[in-house]
Amino acid sequence: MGAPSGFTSSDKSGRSTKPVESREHVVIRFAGDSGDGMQLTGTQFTNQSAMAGNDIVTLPDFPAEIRAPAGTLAGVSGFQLNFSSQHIFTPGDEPDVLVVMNPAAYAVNVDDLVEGGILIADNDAFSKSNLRKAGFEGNPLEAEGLTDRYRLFSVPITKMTVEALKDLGLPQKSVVRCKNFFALGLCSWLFNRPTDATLRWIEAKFKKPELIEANRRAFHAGWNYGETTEAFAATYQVPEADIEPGRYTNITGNKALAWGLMAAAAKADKQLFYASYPITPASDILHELAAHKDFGVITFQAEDEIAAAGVALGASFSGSVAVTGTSGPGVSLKGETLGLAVMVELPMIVVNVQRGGPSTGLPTKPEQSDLLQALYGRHGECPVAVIAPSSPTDCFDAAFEAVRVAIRYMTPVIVLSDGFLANGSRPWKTPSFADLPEIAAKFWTETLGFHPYLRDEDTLSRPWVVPGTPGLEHRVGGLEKDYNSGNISYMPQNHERMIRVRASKIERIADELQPLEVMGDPDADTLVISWGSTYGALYAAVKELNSQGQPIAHAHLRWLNPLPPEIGELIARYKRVIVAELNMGQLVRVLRERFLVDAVPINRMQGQPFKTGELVAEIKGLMEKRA
Amino acid sequence: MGAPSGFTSSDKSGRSTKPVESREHVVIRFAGDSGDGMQLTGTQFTNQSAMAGNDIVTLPDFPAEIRAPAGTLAGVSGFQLNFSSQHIFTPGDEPDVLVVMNPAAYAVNVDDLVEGGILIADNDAFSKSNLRKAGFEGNPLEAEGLTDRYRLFSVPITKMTVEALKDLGLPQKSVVRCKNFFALGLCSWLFNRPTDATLRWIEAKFKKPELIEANRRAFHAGWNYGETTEAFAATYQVPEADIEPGRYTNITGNKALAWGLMAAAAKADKQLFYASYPITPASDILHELAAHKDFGVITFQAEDEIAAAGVALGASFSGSVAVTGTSGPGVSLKGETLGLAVMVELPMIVVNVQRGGPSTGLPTKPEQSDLLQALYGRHGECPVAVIAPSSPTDCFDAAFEAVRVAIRYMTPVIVLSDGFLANGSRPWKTPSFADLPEIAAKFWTETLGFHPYLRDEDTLSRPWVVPGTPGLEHRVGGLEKDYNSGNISYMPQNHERMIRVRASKIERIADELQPLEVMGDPDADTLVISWGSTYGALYAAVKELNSQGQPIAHAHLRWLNPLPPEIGELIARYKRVIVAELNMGQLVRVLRERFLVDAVPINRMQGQPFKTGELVAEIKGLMEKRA
Amino acid sequence: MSTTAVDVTKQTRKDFVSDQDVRWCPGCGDYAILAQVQKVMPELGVPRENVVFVSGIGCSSRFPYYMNTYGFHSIHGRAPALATGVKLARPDLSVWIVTGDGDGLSIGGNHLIHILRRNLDVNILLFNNEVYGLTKGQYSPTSRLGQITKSSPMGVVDQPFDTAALALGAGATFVARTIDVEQKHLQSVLHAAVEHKGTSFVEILQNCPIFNDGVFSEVTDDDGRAYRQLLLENGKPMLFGPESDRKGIRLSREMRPEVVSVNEDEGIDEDILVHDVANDAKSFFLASLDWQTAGAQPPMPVPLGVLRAVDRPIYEQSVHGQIDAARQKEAAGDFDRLFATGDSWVVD
Amino acid sequence: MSTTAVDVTKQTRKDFVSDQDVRWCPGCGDYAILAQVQKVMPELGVPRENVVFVSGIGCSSRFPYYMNTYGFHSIHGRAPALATGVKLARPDLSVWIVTGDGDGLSIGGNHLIHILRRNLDVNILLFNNEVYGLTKGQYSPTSRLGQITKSSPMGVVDQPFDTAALALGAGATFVARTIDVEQKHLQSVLHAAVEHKGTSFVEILQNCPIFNDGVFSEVTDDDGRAYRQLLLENGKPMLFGPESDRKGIRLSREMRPEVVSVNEDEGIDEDILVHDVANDAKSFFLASLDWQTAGAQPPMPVPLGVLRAVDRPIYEQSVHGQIDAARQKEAAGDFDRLFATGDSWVVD
Ligand SMILES: Cc1ncc(C[n+]2csc(CCOP(=O)(O)OP(=O)(O)O)c2C)c(N)n1
Ligand SMILES: Cc1ncc(C[n+]2csc(CCOP(=O)(O)OP(=O)(O)O)c2C)c(N)n1
Ligand code: SF4
Ligand code: SF4
Ligand SMILES: [Mg+2]
Ligand SMILES: [Mg+2]
Repeated sequence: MGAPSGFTSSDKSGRSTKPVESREHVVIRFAGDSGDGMQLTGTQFTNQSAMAGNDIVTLPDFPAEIRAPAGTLAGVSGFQLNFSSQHIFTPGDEPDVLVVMNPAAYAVNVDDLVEGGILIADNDAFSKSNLRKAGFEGNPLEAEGLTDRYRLFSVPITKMTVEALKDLGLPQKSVVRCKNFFALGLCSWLFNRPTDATLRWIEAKFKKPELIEANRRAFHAGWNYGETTEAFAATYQVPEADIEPGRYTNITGNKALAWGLMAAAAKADKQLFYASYPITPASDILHELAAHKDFGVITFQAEDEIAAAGVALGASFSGSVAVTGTSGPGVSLKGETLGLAVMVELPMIVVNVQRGGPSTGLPTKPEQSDLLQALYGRHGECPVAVIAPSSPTDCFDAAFEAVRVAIRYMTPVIVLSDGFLANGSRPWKTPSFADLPEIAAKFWTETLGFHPYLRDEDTLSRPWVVPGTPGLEHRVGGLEKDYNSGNISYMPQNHERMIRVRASKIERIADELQPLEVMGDPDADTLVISWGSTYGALYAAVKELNSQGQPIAHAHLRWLNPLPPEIGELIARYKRVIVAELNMGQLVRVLRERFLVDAVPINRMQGQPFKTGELVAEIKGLMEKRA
Repeated sequence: MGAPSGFTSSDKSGRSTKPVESREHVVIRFAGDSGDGMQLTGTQFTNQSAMAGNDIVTLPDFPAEIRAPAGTLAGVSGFQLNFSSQHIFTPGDEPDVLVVMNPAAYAVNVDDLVEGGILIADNDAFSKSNLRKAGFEGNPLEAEGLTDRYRLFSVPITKMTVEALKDLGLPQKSVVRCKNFFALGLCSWLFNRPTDATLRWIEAKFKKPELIEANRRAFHAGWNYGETTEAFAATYQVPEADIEPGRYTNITGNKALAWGLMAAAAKADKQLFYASYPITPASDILHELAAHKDFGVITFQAEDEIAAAGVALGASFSGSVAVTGTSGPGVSLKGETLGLAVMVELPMIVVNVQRGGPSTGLPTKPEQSDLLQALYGRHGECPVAVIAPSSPTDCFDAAFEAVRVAIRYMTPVIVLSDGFLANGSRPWKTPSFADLPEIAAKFWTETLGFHPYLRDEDTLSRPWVVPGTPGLEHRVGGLEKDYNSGNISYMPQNHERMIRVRASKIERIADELQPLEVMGDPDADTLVISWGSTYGALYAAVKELNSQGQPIAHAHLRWLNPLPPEIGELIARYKRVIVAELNMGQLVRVLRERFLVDAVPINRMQGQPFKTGELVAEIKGLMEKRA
Repeated sequence: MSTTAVDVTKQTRKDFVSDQDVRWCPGCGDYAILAQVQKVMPELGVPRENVVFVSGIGCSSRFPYYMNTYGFHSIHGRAPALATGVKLARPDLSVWIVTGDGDGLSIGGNHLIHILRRNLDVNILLFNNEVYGLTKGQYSPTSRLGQITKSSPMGVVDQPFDTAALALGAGATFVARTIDVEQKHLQSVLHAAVEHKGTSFVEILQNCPIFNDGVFSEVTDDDGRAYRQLLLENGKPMLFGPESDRKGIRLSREMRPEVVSVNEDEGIDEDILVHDVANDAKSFFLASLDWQTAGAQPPMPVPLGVLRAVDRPIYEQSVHGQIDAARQKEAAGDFDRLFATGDSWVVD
Repeated sequence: MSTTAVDVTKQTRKDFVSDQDVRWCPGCGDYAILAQVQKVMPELGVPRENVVFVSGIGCSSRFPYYMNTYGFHSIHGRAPALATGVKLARPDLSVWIVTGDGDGLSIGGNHLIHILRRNLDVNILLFNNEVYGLTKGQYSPTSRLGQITKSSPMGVVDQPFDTAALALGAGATFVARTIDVEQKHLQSVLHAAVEHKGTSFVEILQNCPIFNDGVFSEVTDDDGRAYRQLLLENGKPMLFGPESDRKGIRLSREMRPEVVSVNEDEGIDEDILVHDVANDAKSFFLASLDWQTAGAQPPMPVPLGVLRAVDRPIYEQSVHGQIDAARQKEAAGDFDRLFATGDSWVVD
């Protein structure tokens, strides 16, 4: 008989009665087949942890295939969460706890588990055929030495799930699908997570009552298994972190970016127009915005990336806050249109959620290798502004700022996110809309002395004139324009003048950037520079190094073009400058060229974020080498 | 009655009987309406000069419109030629002789004429309506002071042409069209050019006998006008230059490039496959190659630049020497496909005949602003080899070398030409085909131990295996591949390894580059660096500076990626390094970054090549400033 | 000074003539088209500030500069994309796309077929001169087999597109064809295009005297006008030929076109096809008439006028319709509510 | 060791199965297609080393990895371009393009229509699942109006392409349609495609159980098979429906499709259209049958099989023909003569 749903602990309240050990932080990774629902499990566990008051950082990791054959190494999907009572900045280097739902997940992930870490495995899934698919001869759970290295909990998850659900009359396939909730229940128990939200979520998510009941039962069964059996002697507790009061929501970078665009358009009192062609890992921005038609957002799924850029530019000409989002391959296609946007000087945002390149590369993995393309990837002298968010939540602010700058300077702005930010999540202290700054964005209507390339003295930007404005009919286009009339001009000096004025316009943005913050040891002789998503890992590494007494400071660049004006002087103050990036060294080139500083790179191109430990070691190595 | 054709000089031989003054070199510019045949006139005059034994450099200058309304400034077309008894390297800064066929041509060009220069004008064309179209109130030929500045020859060219042809029964339109041959005849007389070739050319070029006769008569009429009237007191002679013996032909950069590709493919014993989409100023390469089907050349006019690149890459997979040619906007579209070529490691040549950018920019004018795009204009770490020819004739050698390197290293190679090289011409000492080096290009057929990413130890290149080879069936593609098997791989370390190996492959090309030649003063403390088409202007400027006693040396970079290995050391030897480019400073960024040298830029973005005089002045200025 | 609106009813041709010098070659067919468009504009009753001309690159694509309206001379092939953005963001504007056979059918082919299927309410004028003019005479996707051009010295071997068939195949709701030199017809087609709600696709056969002179003379010279123009009228039989030698088109049992002589006084045979702009099969049939193959006997006439006109939902209306519907939702547009969605929690 | 050729006559299905793990979702229609293609391959009599599969990006575009032939998994939408290069450089190869409704009709639409008009002798298999599979479920250019997907939460408003109509409009010489689950039919269509000289365009309706499950069940479930499949055979009347309830298609006076009951024993009415793969008007007519609009009465059947097959010059033959002709010229291929052309002169 299947177990009814409900907790077995004495008070039936979902609180364990077993002894509790306290931990500062825990890194847990759920891994299974793409069909096993690991992303969902991870997300739920994350929400529970956030609500428990921990600081959290997540790192989902998908395969490139939708659903590679079940049980194969290629089909393994993972989700890692770091939850802590301290402020944290990375999803953690290595999991303390690893949950594997099949042998392939074991094979791909086990080497990452810290020695002495907890390994929970669904031993039902370690069947002969699954073992073969994962390339095992025997059952690795039974391998010699395994229990010396890890604290193994070999749990018959499938069997117990089936058992718990057996009288519900569901097809076997649906029953087995619930096993991730068993795992979630077990982990919820193990880490004393609040369970109400999950139970509420199950009710909201599943439409059919029997599925609600099934998942609820599986969840309870997992929880009860921990509480009842003697396999686990104790539970763990990660105390609440000291977090600024406020309302929080756990948000991925893509969602934050979408919301940032929406909020900025609203604050500029303009229509948000998002034109895009689906591509991993940027598509979720399209999905998120498409779901917000109630905010007046127009989303347009174009026939390709070139069209998306063209449609956005047309919408900008018509007065919308126009955005086109994509990933690397799409940016390689948008170059020509971006050049046109530079020439016609219209505001436009290009979001590049970077992934592993070149070419199709590693489509689901993060990388920072599109920076030089953002700066130089078009024919002609073709400068655009470039900003890179530093965390999932900063995606909101960076998007907001990109819109502001694009309008104020009448220029395209590239936002360089990446797959790690896009899918990773952080708790976001939700602002009140009223408190967000206004964005000045008035269309030009003055006919006196008008021409389309009249320039604002401060910003050098030209006026934003939209069709429908009487008396200001004019033509824009990709041919060079006369500085004084906006007509086509092939005159030699005029061309040079226009090239220089377009460049100066971008440089002027620097005047209003937030001052660069220098973190870490104030007496440092070494400066580590990061940009984009590596902020967290670098921050954590420098903190660690400082705590080890290393004299290191840290600066993070959010704007890549223009650079903050003080960066040159700042760099000059240090004996050593290190630039860490997930590429072959791109920002480091820019800094070396601009400031003739012998900055040295730390590079990683493995489709993964930096690990703090690696960074610590590598920075130390450089300090010794260049002492 | 119209004049019969024939020369009026006493010996009827086309040799003048008037006094002859000798000149070291002459810069002449023909300018008129797009419909006036100025390119043809210039080309013929050039050929005459080459055959007269002079060294020559040309600079055609077209409007962007096919044929803007007759008589307007926008419709002016020009052709400048420098012919000399010395070795020359530029088309000359300012014309010594200016021929203008209408007021618009006068307006656009007259300021360039050197003081005291010869100005020949078709005064019949200075009608009221033409003057108005060119923006004149009165007739500038009659303006006060003009004859003080220039030696004006105001000639009724149209009227005399009409007169000479009047009994031929041709329609008025055809008659008037012949006036450029009058001008050519006059100039041929004035500079004692050999006339036979022109007369032969007229016969070959025109099909209808009456047109042959008409142009012949116009030519003679012009010649005779000079000889007979008293307008001209003397003729000029530019003696033969001391030119290496051999057979020469006057060749434009585009033609030389096309021939270089053809010769290279033949030397590699492969089919040349050129896929392109027309674009100024690259289209002539397509036209030239399309005309050589007798060499087995396949040309494919694609539906767009993306298709052209894709077709080329497909042809390369099939074993052709595959080339795709375009200009800036087209390169901005080819980025993604180029990335695929990098990933699949197939040989491919991308020719970029640079023009003024960004966007549509100045489509008929040269610029060097696509260098950084060539280096960095693709997503991901995506290195390709980059070579830039230094003169129209070097286009042959650079194309040849690009093919060799592409095959040897199994890599895309970008050839950066520009509009100046493309249309400009130089005498080319024609090689014997037999003397050109062979290009080793064997397809791989060995099955033992084969996988598609097996690497050659020396070059790191993978094997070129073409379909049809039994036993070597394999798949390539844009996803990251395993170093050891060539299968798709998402493994972290493998990705980094592959990125590094692709980069090393390009770096290895440096091992076999020709040593860098240092020209100019051997004891110099200042080094001027040039690349691409600016070679000639820089060479001439440094020569001039040296002759003025300035301690300056000159190095020219032909390969931009990789850089020649000795460049770093070389640069370190100088107190000052100056990099002159037709852009905002792109190579200078690369050198500053790579070698941390405080190289300073000289930039010009005016849609024109450097002028030697400007360079001399600017370099001197920098020497003083940084003394 | 504030902006001043033009009185729509008083707009004249001149109001649509810009101050830019027209830079086409003498004798170019584009002049005639420009003149007709400028003539038709005031009749639309749209103030010129609400009109936008969007083009790509090519001789034809210079068009916007000469219209005293808003204009965007974009990049090669992308005008339909730009125009989609303009129109979708501002459905109140009258949006016109001007393109060429190279711009619209070669590099821009994809954007063209996609805008046609989406059916935005815009007008597309494709100037078909069967050559690349601006780049000085290479063959285009409409150049005929065997045509000698700079890039096809031994003759074109690429089968040309039939522009109308391509548009119909893409699902265009309005497809028409006219000729630069037929001023009246051109005007009437422009009017029909404007009246159509949805994407109006108009192919204009245009002479390029410099690189493809006389390519349409077979249907525009005196003989051609008389014998080779099939002037389509909705609901009317498909007749052509001079008064003295009228002919009609009928369908054979095998569904092939047949040309037969007709004596209008004696009444028109039932078999003669009656044009129906809303009948897919007829539109496709007309598009498949091969009027270009040299020497076909009897030579087929070129169908001119509206080949197809059907009603279908208009894209921008559907898009804005969904937005309007969504805005009826409770808390629509409330950011504070949005930020609090999902599993939010409070730290105090 | 030198390379070894396979004995063509002895090739079996297995020779075409590569060593790569097939990575589609369980139940994906792509498996069935792969199996049929691998089955048909040995029957072509082409040694597998002379076969090249070229694809773009998408689930469907993974296809080449699973074929033990040469293969190129290129970039999104560009397979027709790559394949054109492969085939034009080496006309002796058997070249196959595998693409999806997104890859082939969205980003790759332009290359597709251009390869179709050029008519290279290659085979195109377009797997139409009416959705973007690989990117996890956005709508595609063939998704139906109203379809709810991740990017169309309130329903698709973009009119879908009719794939066959688009191909016909582009001038395709061979257009066919089949279904993943109809193994025999799929095989026969593959055979017909191979036999056709010129570009063969085959649309394969394919189920994506993950993101668009059952989209074709209306024509593949038991009822659908019986009532909704119009199996085309050249020279045969257009009939469908179960034995007990046969129907035929005829053209009304207004040239509109009509479905009528047929009793085959009593002889088939003259009016019933007879399929003719070489008749443009009929092919277009078939392509314009609207079988997808839900709830049409009577529902139209889906035309399956070869809609069009006509002969036209083959692109690569024309290209190489010109080259061969040029090579007959005196001094063809003589570089020294080439270098001396134009106005060359000798300095001595
Ligand atoms: C990306 C890009 N590729 C190529 C070109 C060169 N180009 C400009 S116009 C044109 C063809 C124009 O042909 P068409 O559209 O028929 O216009 P026409 O000049 O005949 O009116 C080409 C190939 C360009 N400007 N941009
Ligand atoms: C340039 C570029 N843009 C976008 C993508 C993302 N992408 C990959 S496949 C695909 C759509 C595939 O749809 P379809 O061709 O129908 O194939 P299916 O997966 O349905 O078989 C998209 C949008 C990409 N890889 N490259
Ligand atoms: S080249 Fe042809 S199409 Fe272009 S402007 Fe001249 S005549 Fe007109
Ligand atoms: S997502 Fe759909 S099309 Fe792609 S492999 Fe899975 S089932 Fe097949
Ligand atoms: Mg054209
Ligand atoms: Mg699909």
